Amino acid sequence: MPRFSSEKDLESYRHKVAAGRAPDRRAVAVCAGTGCKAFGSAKLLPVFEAELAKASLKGKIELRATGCHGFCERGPLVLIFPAGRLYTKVKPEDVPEIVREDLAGGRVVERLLYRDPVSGKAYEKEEDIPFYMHQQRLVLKNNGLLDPASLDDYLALGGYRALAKAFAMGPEKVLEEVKKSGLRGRGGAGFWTGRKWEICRAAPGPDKVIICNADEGDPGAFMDRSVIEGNPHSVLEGMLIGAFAIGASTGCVYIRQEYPLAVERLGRAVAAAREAGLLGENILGSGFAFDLRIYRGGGAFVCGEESAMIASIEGRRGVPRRRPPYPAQSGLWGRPTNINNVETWANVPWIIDRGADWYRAIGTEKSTGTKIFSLVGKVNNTGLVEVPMGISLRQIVFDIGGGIPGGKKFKAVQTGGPSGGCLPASKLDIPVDFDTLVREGAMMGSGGMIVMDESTCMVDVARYFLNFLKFESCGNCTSCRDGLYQLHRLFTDIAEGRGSEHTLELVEELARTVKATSLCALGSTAVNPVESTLKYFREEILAHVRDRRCPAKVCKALITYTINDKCNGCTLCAKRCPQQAITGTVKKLHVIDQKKCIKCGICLDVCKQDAVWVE
Amino acid sequence: MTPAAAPAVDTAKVKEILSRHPAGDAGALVNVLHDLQAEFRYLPEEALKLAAEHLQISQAQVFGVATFYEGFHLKPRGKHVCTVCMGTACHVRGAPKLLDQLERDLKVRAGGTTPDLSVTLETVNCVGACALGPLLIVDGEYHGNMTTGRLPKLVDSVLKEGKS
Amino acid sequence: MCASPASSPRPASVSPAWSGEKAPPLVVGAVERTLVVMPRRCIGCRTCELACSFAHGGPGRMARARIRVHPAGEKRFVQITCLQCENAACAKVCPVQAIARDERTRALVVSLERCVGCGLCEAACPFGHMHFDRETRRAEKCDLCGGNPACAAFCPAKALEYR
Amino acid sequence: MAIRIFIDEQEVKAEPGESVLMVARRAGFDIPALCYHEAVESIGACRLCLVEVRSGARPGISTSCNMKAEDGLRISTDSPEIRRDRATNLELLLLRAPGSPVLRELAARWGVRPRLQPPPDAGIANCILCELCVRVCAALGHNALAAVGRGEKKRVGPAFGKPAEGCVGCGACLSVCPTRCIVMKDTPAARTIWGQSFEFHRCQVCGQPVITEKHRAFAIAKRGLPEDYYDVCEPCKQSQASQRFASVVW
Repeated sequence: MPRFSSEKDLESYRHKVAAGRAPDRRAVAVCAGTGCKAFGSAKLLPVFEAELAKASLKGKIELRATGCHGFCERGPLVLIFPAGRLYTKVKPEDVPEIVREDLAGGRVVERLLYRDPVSGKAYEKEEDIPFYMHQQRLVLKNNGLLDPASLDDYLALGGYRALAKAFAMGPEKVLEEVKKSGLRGRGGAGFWTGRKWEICRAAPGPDKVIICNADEGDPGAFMDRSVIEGNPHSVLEGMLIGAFAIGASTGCVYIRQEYPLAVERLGRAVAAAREAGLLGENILGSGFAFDLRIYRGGGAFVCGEESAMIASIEGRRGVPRRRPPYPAQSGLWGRPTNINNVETWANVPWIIDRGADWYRAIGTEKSTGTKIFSLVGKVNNTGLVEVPMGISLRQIVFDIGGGIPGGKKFKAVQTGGPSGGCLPASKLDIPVDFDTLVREGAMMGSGGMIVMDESTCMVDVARYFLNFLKFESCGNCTSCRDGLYQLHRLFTDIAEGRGSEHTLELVEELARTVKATSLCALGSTAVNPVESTLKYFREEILAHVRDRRCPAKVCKALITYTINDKCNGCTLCAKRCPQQAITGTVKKLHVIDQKKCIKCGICLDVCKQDAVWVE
Repeated sequence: MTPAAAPAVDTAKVKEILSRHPAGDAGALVNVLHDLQAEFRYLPEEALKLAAEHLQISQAQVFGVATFYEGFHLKPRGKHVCTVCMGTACHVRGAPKLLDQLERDLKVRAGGTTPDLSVTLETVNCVGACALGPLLIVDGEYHGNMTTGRLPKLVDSVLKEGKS
Repeated sequence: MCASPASSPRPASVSPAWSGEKAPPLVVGAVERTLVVMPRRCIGCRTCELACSFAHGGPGRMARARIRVHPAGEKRFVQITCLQCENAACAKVCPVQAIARDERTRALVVSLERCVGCGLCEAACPFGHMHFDRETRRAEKCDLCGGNPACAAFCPAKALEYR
Repeated sequence: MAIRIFIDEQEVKAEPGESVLMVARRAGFDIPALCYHEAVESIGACRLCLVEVRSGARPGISTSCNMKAEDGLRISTDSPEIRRDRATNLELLLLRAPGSPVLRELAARWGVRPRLQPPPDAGIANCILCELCVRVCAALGHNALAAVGRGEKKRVGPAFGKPAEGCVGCGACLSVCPTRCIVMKDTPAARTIWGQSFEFHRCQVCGQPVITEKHRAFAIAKRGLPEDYYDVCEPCKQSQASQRFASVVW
């Protein structure tokens, strides 16, 4: 890798790299995202290598490990270029067939194509699959095309062109462009990014700092992880442009320790950028100097809060402090600090490269651009989706997500993580943008979207979030620490059939105080899941309280397991029951001893006859 | 069975790790803890005391920080680590059932280690592999779409290996 | 005025100028009015202690009096109260700057909001005046009653005067 | 330069950067606060010193201990919302420290009765986790205590739950503790606190304890005091002084 000392250097090298990569070049791309890796995608690479060699295709077809394609449910994913053919759930034993049939023979391996679970229709090309068809991929666009470890790959796709352009524009114009683009922070609250930069730029003090918030703490969200793992240079480029506009010479990336692969890939990208002169002194001959360090989080959700993150980088307990002073005035090491999250930074190169007007055309007037969501839970096509802002919830859940599995009924979608809320079916047609979600009692958050069906109990979900938050509260404020503890306890009472209308009164009273009197956003938004549940699913709570009944059949204390006459006496449930609560002889109807039953649900899971009944 | 005594800590190794960070730099604390844990798989008391000395801060400060973050462990962990992801997506797809079952089968509570130090059972609040939920991580390896039916085999294989 | 107690923690000598009624008495407080202590007039009745404890601790709390009458031979008594030293040892040793000079009365006053009750000042005063109250766990000392010292007001022998 | 703030419509002078709680208290307003101490930084832990901000960009309920006075700031110290939220937070504190006279007195005054279950053991009975002991111990340079853990599992205490390294037995932690929950025991022989015993340095005249040996050593080393600084106790110093005064008066 040469060291670029000017834009000309960079462009001539880019030319050279791109020349070796004709668009019709043949390639096999194996997804190496965390999801596909979990399904064993790493094992595919050596098999492909061997098979390609055997078929004398080595050197003729490039083999590439890429970032996450988003369709994690169907992993491991293999993409064949230039056709754009997608094979799903590929196992090592499938590889010889792919090489023989497709790569050598030019025939499609039908059985590995994606098939719509409802219509049964098979799709050959990735872009035709409903999951991808309704998406508009910007930040994730290059994830499936490039090898995250290769700076060449990024450069070939136009990487760092926006940086060179930014240098030519000058910091004021870059700032204007970002302001004009209407970009809002993708980390949660949706503050105007350009405005934020402007405040930091205007703060007195030459030694400014920018931070990339990669502490993606919301459970059920993995957008930032996939962006860093799949396209780390796009984040670096965004940070470089931001640093240039703000006038910062130091950067930090604060990344979750739960993401080892992302830490590793980002570290490599930083090293490569440094080697190429894209980080350090006098970048591309512009006179601008910038370098950054990676800080690993210690496993604390609250460190996603700006002041807590700063404390953590400074080596202290991640306890938020009162603002003002804001980080832009006095942040990390007392210096003016600007913090944006991964996805926000990754949007910046697009804005500079294509211009604010182009960017503004995507999305809605007040929520411009695209947003990545992690579409998970009780939905057919789980994975990462990137859509223009303003698209409806229904389109995301049903058109892209393919609806609810097992013919069950949609119940709610939870957005915004622990600070967000659950929206019921009646809200499926609202546009997904920053302001509408807040108005409806949920939140964009960082982009977690958890779909729930009729077998999800909303009391259980509210209790789940309270449990999460009381665990993640830093413990500073009485209202948050003890208030959330008490709220969790009250919801436990409801779930275990000890609740009364008085319990609900206490819940409402506590929720009000926790929201009004906690210091940071963790506390003040912690009751959002509770409030949205009270608002939209009150009937379900009342069923627990008045009738001692859990309609979704989840709350253990309110349900019983029995075996009905579908039982063929296979004895599997009796064998697997940890309490030996099931009696019965072979080929005879089995019976559950209710006194011994601990409602672990294993019998239900193992029964092949659908003979276990929950009431 | 009584818990095995924590193994003696290689102080030379601790000092070597500490020497990678400038003495007296209190701001390096979280990074120091990461490095120490990468070596010892937990944070031995002796190592924390040496870290306090090296960074010129009090033991109480080091202890306060080490206990704040969920990712740091102050007790020796088992040879194998079973982690149940408790993210929202995993939760709605049945993670609590898996945890209950593991607690029963391994006879330890979440966060605990079997007395013979063979397995530690942990939970994590989300590892961002939500599409695979419910997710069980055994020694860093992800097992997606886990069920109560498939779980016992997996645990058995881990335990057997632990005894060999 | 006493010398700097922090540099010489013990009063090695008391100025001979303080000898007797004709000589300048022990003068406490500096600006407009001062507390003048005249041991030669003291009759040892301890009314000043009682008055002080009333002013600061309520009745029956003699232990909290911030002035003490000590016998000094046959029918002789010396009242020990704070000399409001310049460069005072108590203020210098306080780790949280809880002892500061009141601009108006020139008395050294313990801020009960600032005192952390560490006890360092208690044994620092070379005259043994600093007192640590076991109940409130705060340091206590004479504050000239904010400009109207009860001890002087009630002394029947005029051995204490605020003038 | 002095600035003006308005508390319950009353104009009050303040220095820029002063804590609003301090300004209000000086002006005679009664705002309860348990975790506040002038000598250390405010962290806003107890959430009782609530006021309502009525000016500026971010109006609403806020703690006053960690709010800085700014010119033109308008706050009110009493409203139904403030009373309600204070009462709820007091109830939460009372569950942790049912034995604290301060809390019981406040509860009686505000008519607060606990309706909820107490949280799990906080390690030290009646501790409200305000960290005043931690902050004061740090301010004194001992750094023997820390906030440990987080969330509902937060505790306060020395490292590793063992006798506190750095502790000199000064007892300031107990002095500032709003619920007086820290256990310190003085016998003629020694002082015991945080699982450690401290020998006293004794009066060279009467033999009474003056200060713990460790505290004396710390003060002499860190504050540059002479070796014999703590050699005589308070009453003995008084009688010595009285003798010396007598010798010059008569």
